[in-house]
Amino acid sequence: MNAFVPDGVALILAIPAATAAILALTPGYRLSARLNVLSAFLTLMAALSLFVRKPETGPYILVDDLNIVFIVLNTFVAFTTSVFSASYIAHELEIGRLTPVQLRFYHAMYQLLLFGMNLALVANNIGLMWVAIEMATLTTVLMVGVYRTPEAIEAAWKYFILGSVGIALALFGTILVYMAARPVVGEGLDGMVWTVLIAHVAAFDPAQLNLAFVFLMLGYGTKVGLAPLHAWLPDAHAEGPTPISAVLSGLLLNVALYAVLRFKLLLDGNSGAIAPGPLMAILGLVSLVFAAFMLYRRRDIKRMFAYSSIEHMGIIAFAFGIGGPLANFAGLLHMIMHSLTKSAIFFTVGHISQVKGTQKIADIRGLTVTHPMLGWGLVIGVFAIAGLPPFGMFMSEFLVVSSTFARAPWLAIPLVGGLLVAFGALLLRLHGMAFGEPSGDVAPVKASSLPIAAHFGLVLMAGIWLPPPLVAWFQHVASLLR
Amino acid sequence: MKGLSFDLAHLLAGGLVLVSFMLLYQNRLYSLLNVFALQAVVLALSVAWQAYVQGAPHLYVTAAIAIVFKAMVIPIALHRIIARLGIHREVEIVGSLGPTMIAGMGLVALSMVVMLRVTADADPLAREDLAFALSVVMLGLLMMVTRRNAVSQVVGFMSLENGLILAATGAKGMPLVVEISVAFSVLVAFIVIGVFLFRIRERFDTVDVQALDQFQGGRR
Amino acid sequence: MPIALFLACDASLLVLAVCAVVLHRRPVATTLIYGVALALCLAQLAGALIHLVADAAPGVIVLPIGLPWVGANFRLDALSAFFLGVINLGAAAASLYGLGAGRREPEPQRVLPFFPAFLAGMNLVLLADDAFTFLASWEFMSLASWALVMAHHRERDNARAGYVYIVMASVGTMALLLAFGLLAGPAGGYAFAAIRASGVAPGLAALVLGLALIGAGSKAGLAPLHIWLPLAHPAAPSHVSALMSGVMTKVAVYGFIRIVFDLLGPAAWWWGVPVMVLGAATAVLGVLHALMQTDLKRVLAYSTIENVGLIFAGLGLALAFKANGFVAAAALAATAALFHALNHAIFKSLLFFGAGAVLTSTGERGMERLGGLLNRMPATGLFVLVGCAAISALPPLNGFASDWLLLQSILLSPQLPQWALKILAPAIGAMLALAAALAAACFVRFFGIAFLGRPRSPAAEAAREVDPTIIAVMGALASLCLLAGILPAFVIDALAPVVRGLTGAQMPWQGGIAWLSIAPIAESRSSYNGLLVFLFITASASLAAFAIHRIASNKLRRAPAWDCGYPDANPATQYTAESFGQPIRRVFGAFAFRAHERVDMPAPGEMRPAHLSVAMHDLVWEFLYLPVIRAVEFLAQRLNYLQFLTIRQYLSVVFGALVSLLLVLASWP
Amino acid sequence: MALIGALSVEISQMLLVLLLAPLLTGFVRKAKARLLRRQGPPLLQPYRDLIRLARKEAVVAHSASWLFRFVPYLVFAATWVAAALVPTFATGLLFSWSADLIAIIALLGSARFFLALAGMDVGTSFGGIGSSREAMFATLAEPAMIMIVFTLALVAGSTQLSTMAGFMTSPAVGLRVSLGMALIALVIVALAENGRIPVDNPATHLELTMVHEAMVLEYSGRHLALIELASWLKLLLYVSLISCVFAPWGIAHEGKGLTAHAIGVLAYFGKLAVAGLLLALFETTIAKMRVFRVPDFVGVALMLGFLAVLLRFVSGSL
Repeated sequence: MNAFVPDGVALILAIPAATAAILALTPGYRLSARLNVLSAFLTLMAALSLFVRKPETGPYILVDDLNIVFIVLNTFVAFTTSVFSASYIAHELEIGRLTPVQLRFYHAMYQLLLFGMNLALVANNIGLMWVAIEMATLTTVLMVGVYRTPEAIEAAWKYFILGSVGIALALFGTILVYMAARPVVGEGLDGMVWTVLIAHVAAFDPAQLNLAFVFLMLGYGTKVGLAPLHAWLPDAHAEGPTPISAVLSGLLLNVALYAVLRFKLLLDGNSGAIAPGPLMAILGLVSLVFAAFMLYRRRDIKRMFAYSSIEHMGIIAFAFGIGGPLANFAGLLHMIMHSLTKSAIFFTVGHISQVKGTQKIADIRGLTVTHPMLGWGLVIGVFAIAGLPPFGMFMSEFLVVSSTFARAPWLAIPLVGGLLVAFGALLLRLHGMAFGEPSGDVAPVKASSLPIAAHFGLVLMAGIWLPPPLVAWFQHVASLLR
Repeated sequence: MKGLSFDLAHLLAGGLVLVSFMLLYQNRLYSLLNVFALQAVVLALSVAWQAYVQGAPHLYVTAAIAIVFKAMVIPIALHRIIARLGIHREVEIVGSLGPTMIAGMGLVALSMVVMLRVTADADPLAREDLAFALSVVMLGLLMMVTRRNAVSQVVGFMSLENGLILAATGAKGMPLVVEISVAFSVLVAFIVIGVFLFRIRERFDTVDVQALDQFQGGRR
Repeated sequence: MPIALFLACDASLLVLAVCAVVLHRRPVATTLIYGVALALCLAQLAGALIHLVADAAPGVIVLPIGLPWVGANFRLDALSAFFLGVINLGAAAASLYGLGAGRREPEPQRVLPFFPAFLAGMNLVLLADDAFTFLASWEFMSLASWALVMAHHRERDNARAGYVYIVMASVGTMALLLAFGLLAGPAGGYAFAAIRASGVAPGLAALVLGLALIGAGSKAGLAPLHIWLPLAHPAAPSHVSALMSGVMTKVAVYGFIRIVFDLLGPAAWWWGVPVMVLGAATAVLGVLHALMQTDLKRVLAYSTIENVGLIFAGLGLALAFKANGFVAAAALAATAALFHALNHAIFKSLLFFGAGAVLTSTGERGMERLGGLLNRMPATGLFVLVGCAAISALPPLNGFASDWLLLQSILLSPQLPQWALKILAPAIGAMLALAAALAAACFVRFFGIAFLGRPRSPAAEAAREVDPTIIAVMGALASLCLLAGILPAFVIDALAPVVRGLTGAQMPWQGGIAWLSIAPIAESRSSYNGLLVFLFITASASLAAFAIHRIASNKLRRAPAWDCGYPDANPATQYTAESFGQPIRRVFGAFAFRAHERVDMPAPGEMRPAHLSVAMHDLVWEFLYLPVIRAVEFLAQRLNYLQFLTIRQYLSVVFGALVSLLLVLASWP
Repeated sequence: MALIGALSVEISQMLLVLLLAPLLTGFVRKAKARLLRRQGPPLLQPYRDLIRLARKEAVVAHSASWLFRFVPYLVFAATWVAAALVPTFATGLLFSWSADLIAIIALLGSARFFLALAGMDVGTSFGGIGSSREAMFATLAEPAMIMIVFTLALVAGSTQLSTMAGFMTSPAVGLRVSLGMALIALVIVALAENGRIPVDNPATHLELTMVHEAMVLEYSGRHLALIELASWLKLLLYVSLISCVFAPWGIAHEGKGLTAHAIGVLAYFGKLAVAGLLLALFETTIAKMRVFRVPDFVGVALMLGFLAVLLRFVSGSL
């Protein structure tokens, strides 16, 4: 119809792709950083435009109530992260950890990553979704290794090997889904279009679907970072540039989780297939408890928060796994809150490690004395991530724990235990870092605390007041997820 | 005709599994690469046959990719790397061969059982193919797990991809998207691996993954 | 006063906290913050009293915040009104103290923002009428108080105290969360109204009771969940210690009452048993610990544990009576418990203010370095003395009134049908009496060592009276102790609506009895008149003084102490806090702390000094908490190896996961 | 009219206890002396002591605070009020309802509280010894006393002394194990509270064995007089408590005529004499304990009291 206004989906895909190409050719990091921010902002705008005008569903593109939440969240965090990255990268260049060439590479890759993630989110074709996630993974692999220190390369290598095995498994699962669909929907493109699949899934062969889900769960679960498939995650977070850690925790894990959810819906639709819920719930609990104990022995601040990401992915997977309107609502809310909070924490941690010149927890003390902004920011972040009021995660954890205990008390015991153990670990480290006699450099930090403030502001607001339309939205999606 | 096509497809797929076992059996890098090339050839044959049977011309592309890249380019390149790194004499199997082979058998059996639970009305060719493909994938994984150094892990990974391609081609009428993505992924994978080997080369004198693992980022 | 005004007050408290963040550097900030807080607390206090005395109908309000589709429900009934009164009384006193002492705070920016937030949190807990709002405010209260505990974070002990505190707090919150999960059911009816409407299955109800005991008990300091309390309460600035000890524990008591008496529905006969036993045990354990401490504020913190124990014992008794349908007796026990809650809020705040005054004027918290303060800080000394007498349950002060009611309610327990309760009640009575006697000893020690005798350190020698605001606060609280002691009838009658709400009955109307004396059941059975006792004592004392001074001599001569003829001994020869506690340690310590003394006495003629060493153990910590901590550390250590596997091993983990899942699938029916 | 009667009874009792307290002590001393074949001080010696002490100037240590001079009056007043509330020769005292037995115990407790504080006020080592030991005894004696009160209250259905005495004279009492235990416990507590042998020796001034005497070591003049009088009052109080609960014979009930009251007074004198003799006999035949044996001794009282209450709870008839 109105061909003048370009389609929002086209924009959120085209802008990052184009910018990536441009950035690859732009020398001078100031300009490229600005371009980065600008394009991220434009993408965000385009994503918001999806609210007003949804594109009609095609064989490749789908924008429905489920993924629009992910898209907007994705573009928003990508934008704030690009703002943070601008100030972060400048400092890295000063101290010479990165060369201009690497920076050019870095910025191009950043946009490519956004492109990949957006593509994965809007894809209506499970094959396309697989390709996109694949691409996103490869770009992050390259960015994790960008410092080229032995640790960084090891982390990237580990990430790459485990990631590509996961990818292979996911592909096999995708093929199996197609095989299951073929007898029903016939050969050709339709066999991979999600909307078609979900329409006919009831008639699929359950055994094949089960097999497919096992591979998909393991394949995409590796990306989600669920234990025991998590091994790449802590090192990739710890050794890469902090903006990438923020994007990994805040976005990529969500995208992978989104893929898992799509296929969970598929299996839920088939009465003969095994229920995917228990598998997700069990993997989630395992990740939660495991990560909670792993938190205690961490020496590196970024690695610690990476483990906390595993923990929270476990909680989210658990929530979606047990299902039901309350738990699904909580899962969605928790996912969004975790993205915002965790990325904000990584912003803070990035500044902290820059002013203190170290990532070792033991060398960071008395932050609230020397850098009140960063110190209290860290305190707020840890409280928000630990699910304390008045922050949004309190609401989601409240719903998850209470509804679980009312429905399946024996599941609530490990859940609560894991939450408490993790809480103890985080607070133990927080006391050491934020309070006590200060240590290390007391030079004032020169960085914009705007992204941090924005994220925490949103998280705080969500904890106190959720806008009714948003709530209605969530409840609708929760009912979709069953 | 139907019977013949079925038997041949069956034969080739089975041959692929057999070659995977041969891969598993090798303990010299050079011979490993040769066997891998052989596997690529077998794969190409089976893909071509599928193309013929299904009357799907685009599958010939896949076959060509298999022949060119997997059977020639990659083995040669890896030859170079091995030669330059001078690790061709390495015996690098974890544990001894016997248990590995037995485990391989078990895996094949497992994948058969799992696939044969699929209702029989899905056409038998696809079922058998998938069963073999699954076995190849599992064997490839087993190889990655039981090999110590990077090159052989890469080989294991690629034999795993072969299994995927077998499955994809066996899936009748699967859109082109998938083949492209597979080829693309293999390509990218290879490039990235190459990049990493060189980077690693800058830092260490060996691509033994254990040398990497020795870091483990200190006590973190 | 309608509930909306309460909410307005609390909202403005929160705003005040934000203002404090903004302008904490200005010198005016302290005065401003504490002044406004004082005004708001007084307003709420007045409102609560009006609501209580007028026996008004509950007010309900629902705000469109918090948990969507439930909203933030707030409700003001008699129970909340009473506790609002208690809380805001203590809070107003604390704010006034802050006005006096706040200026000396080294880092005001670490206190000012959190003080109003803390007050708001406590008030909101009392007003909340749905599970989410309740827990959110509850945890917010914990956080604010944690921040205040960490105000002086540079001392290592305070950091540890803060850590233990917040971990224990979140344990308690989790327990409450689970309890509410059970109460709300799978459908998620989190509003208290919905919970009241939908009953709970008996088995689950017992579980809820246990969880409520853990959740509220951990905040109130019920043994064995009390360990955080003596660490955290002393660490905070004195007026905050007063708030935490005197007031926050009452919020916990409120939470317990709200869940068990209101939401949980009809009680089973045995519910009272665990509550009573825990309460009595807590009382004795707490006061025994208090007798062993030498830090002023720590003594007070442990004595808080004791009083919480008393309150819970009373509540347990009320529960047992209520379950058996003896509503009158239940009303008596509940009245005693609530009355004691009020009293404890008053005199514990008073005593903490006293300790704070000593701290400000001497900089010392250790009793062993104090002494002789009564001559140097006469006003503070007098008021603290009143507080000590009140907390030791001496007539005619308020502590005795509530204690007396509690004993009277125990005397009613023979009518209980169940044997377990028959046997238990007298044991509880004996333990309560023991606790009261020990408390008296504890506060003789407290006052005698700190305020009497001769100064044990230059700091104590140089002590001066603190500024008038603080003295005014203490004076006001001390007079409240006296008033509530000599006119208990009014308090009991004011409590009537609350108790009616809890037990379905209330004590007979006390206002009508001649001479304002109180008679729980009948005057012929038992009655007490604090006013007359007070008058008699003052009259006969002044009569004696008058007679002797008029008839016999009134000459007075100052001279050196006689001390059996030993010439002016060194102040170090005085009895110390340790030595004062020694006889009691000898009697009770053996089983309470596994304490044993080792005396190393040199043989005659040997020149080396003698040594006396005492080893004491905190059994709760050693047998309950250390094992848990060790288990967590052990697991963390074991699992930590998984961080350092080789890539191949990680791959095999993934591989294993895949194979096992396929096996499951292959064997799936 | 009845009010005036009750009032007169009340006032006469207050004066009576005040007058009789020194006499009882004097009588006990005399009796002990005679039992030891000593002449002993004259019966009225305590009165003379009081007067002499009151006439002397009071010597107060430099380090003493105002509390030191305030305590004697308070202790005296509290003890006197308590003593005035225990029926001696007649029940139905005008103000008996203003404090029941628990409150009377608590009054004595507050007297002890302040005395212990006074002992620590001057800041000498002996004062500390006295106070800490007194506190230690009290922590056991008070619960025991509460247990005894429970027993009596459960038997008589009231904590009101007048009602108790009335019930005890009624035939409904009968012979009860619990009452026997309570009596023994009460006697033990009374010995401990009054600092008699074997718990403490009122006559000694050997420093390390003192408890009560160590607390009041620094007192002199009128202050000492008041404290002595208070302790004598306390002894009288306990004797009349025991007698009015366990031997309420001849006690005059309210509303009775003058003759009944006269009989009551005579009976009361008789009880005092018997009690004094028994006490003297007991003290002369037994030796003082080591301080750390005392807890066991008082603990017996606590145990007995608890057993008595338990019996009452378990069966109404015991």
